[in-house]
Amino acid sequence: EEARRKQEHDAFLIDFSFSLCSDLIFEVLDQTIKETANSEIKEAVDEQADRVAKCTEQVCTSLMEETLDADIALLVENILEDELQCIHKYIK
Amino acid sequence: MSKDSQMRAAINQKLIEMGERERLKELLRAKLVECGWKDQLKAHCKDVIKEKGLEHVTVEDLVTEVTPKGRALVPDSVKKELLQRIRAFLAQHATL
Amino acid sequence: MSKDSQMRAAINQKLIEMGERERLKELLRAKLVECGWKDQLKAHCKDVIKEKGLEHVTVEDLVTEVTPKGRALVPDSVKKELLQRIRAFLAQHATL
Repeated sequence: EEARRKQEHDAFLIDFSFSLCSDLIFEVLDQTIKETANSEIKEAVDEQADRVAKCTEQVCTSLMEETLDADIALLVENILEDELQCIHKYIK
Repeated sequence: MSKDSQMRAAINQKLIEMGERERLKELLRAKLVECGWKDQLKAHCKDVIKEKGLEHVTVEDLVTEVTPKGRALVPDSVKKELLQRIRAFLAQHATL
Repeated sequence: MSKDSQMRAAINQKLIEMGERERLKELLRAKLVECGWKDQLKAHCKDVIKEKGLEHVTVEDLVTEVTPKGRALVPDSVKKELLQRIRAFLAQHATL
């Protein structure tokens, strides 16, 4: 009877060990997967926001430089033309 | 409650009381990092986000998408080690 | 094409499509007049011409000479306002 009980108990422990092992794996995996998914999405969102901010600044700078370059060229042309006209008037 | 369920409940209770359940979980977490599982999972998450586009993925979607692969990627050696540790604990505390 | 250049292209595309790029240039020009940038730059051009002599200055030379100062003279407040305006526009319109 005792041998039978021991055998039953051993079988129970083996079964219990397997099911506990499997429970723990699922529990830890589910939790880790959720945490990782959360942090990866957050990281991607932050990365995207950084990229938008950086590229917006770059677009702003290039728009400004483009406008300034065009305006400076125009200004210079006008000034030189005015100066030349002054000299022509003076010569006349 | 059957005798088996009673015993299960008692052992589970004891595992929690003795802090062994948390220790086992910690061991598993450490092993998952050590064997590269966590890095693989991160990489898989990144792939899914890239493939679907960030604006089309929620945390729930991502969890659903990566869980099957995440489970499949756990090495047998890690599972075996955990099982081993559980058995050793139960053997040590034979009165449980 | 890198992710950054794709993003810049998308922003520019949106600004052009909605006519905002031209409006921003106009806003910038108005601000530059308002803050005295144009007058300062004119004075600088005249100084350079005086210093080098009109006969020794071409349009290209003068542009090369005054451009760095022209860029440096733009007040930070104007730059900030322009950036702010682009950000607000993107927040309202773009799905980047």
